[in-house]
Amino acid sequence: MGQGSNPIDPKGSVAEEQYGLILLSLGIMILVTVVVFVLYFYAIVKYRRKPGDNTIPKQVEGSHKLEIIWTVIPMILLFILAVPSVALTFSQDVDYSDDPEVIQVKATGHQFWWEFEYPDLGIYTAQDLVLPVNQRVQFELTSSDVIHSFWIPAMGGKMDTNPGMINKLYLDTPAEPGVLKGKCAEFCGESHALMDFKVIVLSEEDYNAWVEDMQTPANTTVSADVQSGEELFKQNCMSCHAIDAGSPGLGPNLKGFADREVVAGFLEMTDDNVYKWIRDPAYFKGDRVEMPGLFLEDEQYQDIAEYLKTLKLE
Amino acid sequence: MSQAAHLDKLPPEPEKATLEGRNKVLGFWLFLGGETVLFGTLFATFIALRNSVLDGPTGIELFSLSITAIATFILLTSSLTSVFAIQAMHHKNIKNMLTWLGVTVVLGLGFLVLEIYEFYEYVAHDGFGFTTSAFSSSFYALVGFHGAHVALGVLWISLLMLQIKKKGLTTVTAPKIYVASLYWHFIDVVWVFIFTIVYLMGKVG
Amino acid sequence: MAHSVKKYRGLMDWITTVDHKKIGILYFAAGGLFFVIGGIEALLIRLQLMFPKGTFDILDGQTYNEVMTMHGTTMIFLAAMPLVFGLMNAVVPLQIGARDVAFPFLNSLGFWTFFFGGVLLNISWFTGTVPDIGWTAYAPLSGQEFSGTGSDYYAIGLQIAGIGTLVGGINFLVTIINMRAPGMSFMRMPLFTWTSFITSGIILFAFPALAVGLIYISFDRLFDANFFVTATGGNAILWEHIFWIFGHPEVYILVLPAFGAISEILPTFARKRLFGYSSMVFATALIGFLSFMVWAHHMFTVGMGDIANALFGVATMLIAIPTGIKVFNWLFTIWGGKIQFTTAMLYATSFIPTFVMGGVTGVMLAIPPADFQFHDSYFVVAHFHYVIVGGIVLSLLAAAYYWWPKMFGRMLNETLGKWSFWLFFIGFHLTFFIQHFLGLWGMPRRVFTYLPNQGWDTANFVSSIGAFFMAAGVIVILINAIISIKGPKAPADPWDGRTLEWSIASPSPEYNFKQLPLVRGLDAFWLEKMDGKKEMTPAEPLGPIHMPSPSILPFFMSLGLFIAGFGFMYRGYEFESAFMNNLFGYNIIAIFGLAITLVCMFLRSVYDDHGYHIEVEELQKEG
Amino acid sequence: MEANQEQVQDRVKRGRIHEGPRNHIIAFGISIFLTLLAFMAVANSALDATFIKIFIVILAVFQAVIQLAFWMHMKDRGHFFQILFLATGAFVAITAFIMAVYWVWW
Repeated sequence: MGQGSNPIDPKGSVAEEQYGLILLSLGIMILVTVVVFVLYFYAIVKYRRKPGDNTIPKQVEGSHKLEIIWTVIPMILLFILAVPSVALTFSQDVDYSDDPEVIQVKATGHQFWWEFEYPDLGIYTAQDLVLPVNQRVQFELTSSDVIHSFWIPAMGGKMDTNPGMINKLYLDTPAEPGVLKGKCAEFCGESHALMDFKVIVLSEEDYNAWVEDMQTPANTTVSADVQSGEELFKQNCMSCHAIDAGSPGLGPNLKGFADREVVAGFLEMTDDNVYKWIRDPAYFKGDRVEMPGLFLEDEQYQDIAEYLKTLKLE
Repeated sequence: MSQAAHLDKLPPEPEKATLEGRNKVLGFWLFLGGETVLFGTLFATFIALRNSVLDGPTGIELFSLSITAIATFILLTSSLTSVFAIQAMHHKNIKNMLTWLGVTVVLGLGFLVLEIYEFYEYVAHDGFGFTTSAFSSSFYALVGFHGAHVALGVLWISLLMLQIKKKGLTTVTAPKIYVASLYWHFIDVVWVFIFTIVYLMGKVG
Repeated sequence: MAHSVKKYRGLMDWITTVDHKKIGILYFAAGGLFFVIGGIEALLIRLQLMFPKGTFDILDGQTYNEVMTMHGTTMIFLAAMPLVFGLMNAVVPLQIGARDVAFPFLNSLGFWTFFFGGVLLNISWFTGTVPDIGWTAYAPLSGQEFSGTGSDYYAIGLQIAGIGTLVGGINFLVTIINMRAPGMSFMRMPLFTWTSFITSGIILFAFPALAVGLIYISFDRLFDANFFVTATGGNAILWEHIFWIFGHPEVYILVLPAFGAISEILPTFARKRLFGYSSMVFATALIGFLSFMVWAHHMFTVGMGDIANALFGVATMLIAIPTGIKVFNWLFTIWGGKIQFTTAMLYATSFIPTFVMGGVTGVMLAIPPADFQFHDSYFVVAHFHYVIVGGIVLSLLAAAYYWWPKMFGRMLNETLGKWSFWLFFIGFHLTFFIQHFLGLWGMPRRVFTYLPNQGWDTANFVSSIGAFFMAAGVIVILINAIISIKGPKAPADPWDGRTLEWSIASPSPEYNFKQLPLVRGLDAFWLEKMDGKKEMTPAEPLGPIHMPSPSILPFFMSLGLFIAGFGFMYRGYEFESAFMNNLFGYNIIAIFGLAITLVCMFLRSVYDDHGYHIEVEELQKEG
Repeated sequence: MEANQEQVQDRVKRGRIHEGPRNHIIAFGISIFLTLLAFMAVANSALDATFIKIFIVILAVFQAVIQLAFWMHMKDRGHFFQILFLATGAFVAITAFIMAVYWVWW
């Protein structure tokens, strides 16, 4: 159960360490629960009142010995739990911002999408977070509107993105290439549930190729069949959406848009879905989505969608 | 029953003579415990936001030590006069009690006038309104809340003076006076922290 | 001295009553009503989440968020709180052998402000602007820029309800400190009274923080202040701190009286005194104290840094120790007893393992690095429902079955009671146990839908089925309550009780005790019964009993606040008619409402309430 | 009720209730003195800012205690619950204050 990626199928050292603590605490807690359950079921079975039994049981005030036992044993158990907890709390709160070996990523939460900036590479992207295998990544987290929370369950715990503040979080990428889920975990408004992103983990070479592709400016000559779409895009969309990875834009950066697995974080990447999404974003993600209605003809939306589908890397 | 004979029958600490009176005094003390948290939260907010001045003026630019000093002196004195009122009550001297309460009310009004003048200056001359910055919001919330407490206290004590004039000092009215004086002292104690944390620390920077 | 006093009948009697027993019933009725509303909201949530996105979407994102917000807010503030207060009103004065509470008038005021606050919140359903910000109302989502009038309903509704709670808390503190019967020392107080005492103390210190926070939200929204507005230098995290400084103690406000009720019911039906009474008292006080030092464990992922996280993590774990003491004391109370499984006892015993399951996940959540994974996932949802439903609701139901005869003078049907228990209990575990796993499989909370094929579909379906079982259980409880109106009359002491409330008639007369009882030890009534006596030894001769007069003022004071609330909420709203715009824009409605409240306060201060006396002859006539 | 009356009578006999204004005037004097000290510390620019802040807060706490003890009669007997609840309130207030100093901005 729980396909894709989740906290109990950890990939990368951070999630593995956290999983270790989860298992340790779960073990101790199951032990406690079992002790209580055994005592409990024994008591409610053994000490039932028989019909007609009107005797008064012995009125026991208490027992210092027993009370000391169930004060001290929990203390010992908690101590066993607290030591690694505190140790890991400190060891996982390290800032690698100045470490040249570590990939730096600035992640910004927006209602309801994610923006990722690679400051060292001069790349902006949205919705797809691309990372190489076996790497440590230092995230700098913030938000442009309300509080969101940045969570890649398989790679490690979450951290809130607070407007006006910066949070630091480092995670280690898995050893194998693959696609992991990313989520917004803090309730952030109407379409909080749909604020997903993908973490695409690539091999070292693929990652380098991706970086190079991203850094290459977009091809300015487009094929004839999508020229009207390009024209419409320039008139209506360019003010917010960049198609080059070099600048952020108000809305999601669309470099490599057609390569993404999903539209708007959750819709399957089909022509129809692209068309439907740009025609009426509010239908999918509510009135708080900043992308305005464009009041175009249906065919014009189709044209823009056609054009967008050509935004591929390479 | 004449007033004097009535007073003779009044127990020595009339505010604690009946269960209702004791309940009222204790309940009010507990309420003050809650008020401590209320002001604590206001203080905490002020401390958290004191540096968020945006383009607005800072505490160093705004605050005047002399006005604060006068306000402090007035409020401290009024606290003393309200203690005298309670002592007069314990001596069953209604006339003195009313006089001291009157002085307390007048001093409270003086404090309010000074505060309103201060706020007016900030808004009119320094461009420091409630919505100027996070600092200004938290400043007005804290100091204004205290000012509202003073205003309420002035109204309350005035109303009680009228009641005493009408009903005399009884086991019903005495707890009210006692409780009002507790309230007044509490306001004074809060002010001690306001002038220290808001004004003096603001002046230090 | 006999003073003629107006006595009201019917509806007016309920609106003007200052009798703590009737106020207890009012709290029960209002809390029950809101509990049903919150329950319907819960069912809507589970219906929506029964299937993944695209299969059976009955709610859109906006509506779901409204339902989810109102479910949380209603259940915590408008259902659990008043039910706890209802029990405290019905039981505490009787348990300490008092004729009344310390402030009958304030008690009534507390109820009416709570009630009008709750009504105000729920009126939002009819104006179409429902709070949609989660019950925690995190800024800046709850600010002007990101949410509508619904957030004003939240801030002002809770503000008004909160005043009522604070007033109620002070009332119980003074009642317990000052009004105990002769011989009823603190260490002879029944545990329900003890927990009510500590809970009232926590209320006193927690609610002012919430009041300030809500004022800030209102100021930000209505008067353009900058407390939580990031763009103008405000700080969104500040709200989280203020909210949780209140919010964490709030959990203990609810759960401690639940512990208290369990500590009364187990000894009664096991016929054995509470094991380790003094350590139970000590543990209660310790939990109350610690509850103020752990709030930031709700904020581990906020980014406060390792020192704060470690500190609050360890402090949170410490709470497990006094809680553990309590659990084992309960176990050893029934150990060696003669357990009789009435409905109340079924609920009470089932509380122990259920609550332990909620408690251990609490310790797991206290580990900061692990919490990074758990936080805001369904694991948390499962945890706090185990604590709040499995801990608080189960014991409130136990308490309701236990004290129902004393409150209403009628017995509840035991067969229906057992049906309700099994439906509710099985439904509860079915709903929430599997949610632990949903959390571990990475499902975030507060999502209005989820995409298929993430491995969550079956678990969500099972969870929703459980919710229907719980609903069925609640329906049986309601039927049972309704038919109990015609049910068998309750004897004074139906359960062979141990504490003072069982020494007087059911329902108790308005003056509670004809003569104040002399208390000779813990479980005062049980001691007398063991000595072969049928009733308590009186501590005073029979005399006239002084009673407070009923008053309509609390009702109007709260009504004034209610009106003022609307005035403030809609002061910046653009109505279609100019008249309405003026009415609200110039704060006329707000001032009118506040004026009603102030005039009522003035009247209360100026006109002394002399009350009335019940004369000896009347007392003797009633037997 | 009876017992309390006796207690009061008892205290009257021992002269505790009819204490003169002397104590209160002394408390007032101390308050004024502490206030002056705080103002003077702030006016004196030669002192270190951190030192001044700590110093004036200590003065404020001291003054608050004096006023609570004398003017609000906390030093008298029978104020156990008053002290307990005010101290707890202060504890929570201080907690909130620490929160604001350390954990709001980082």
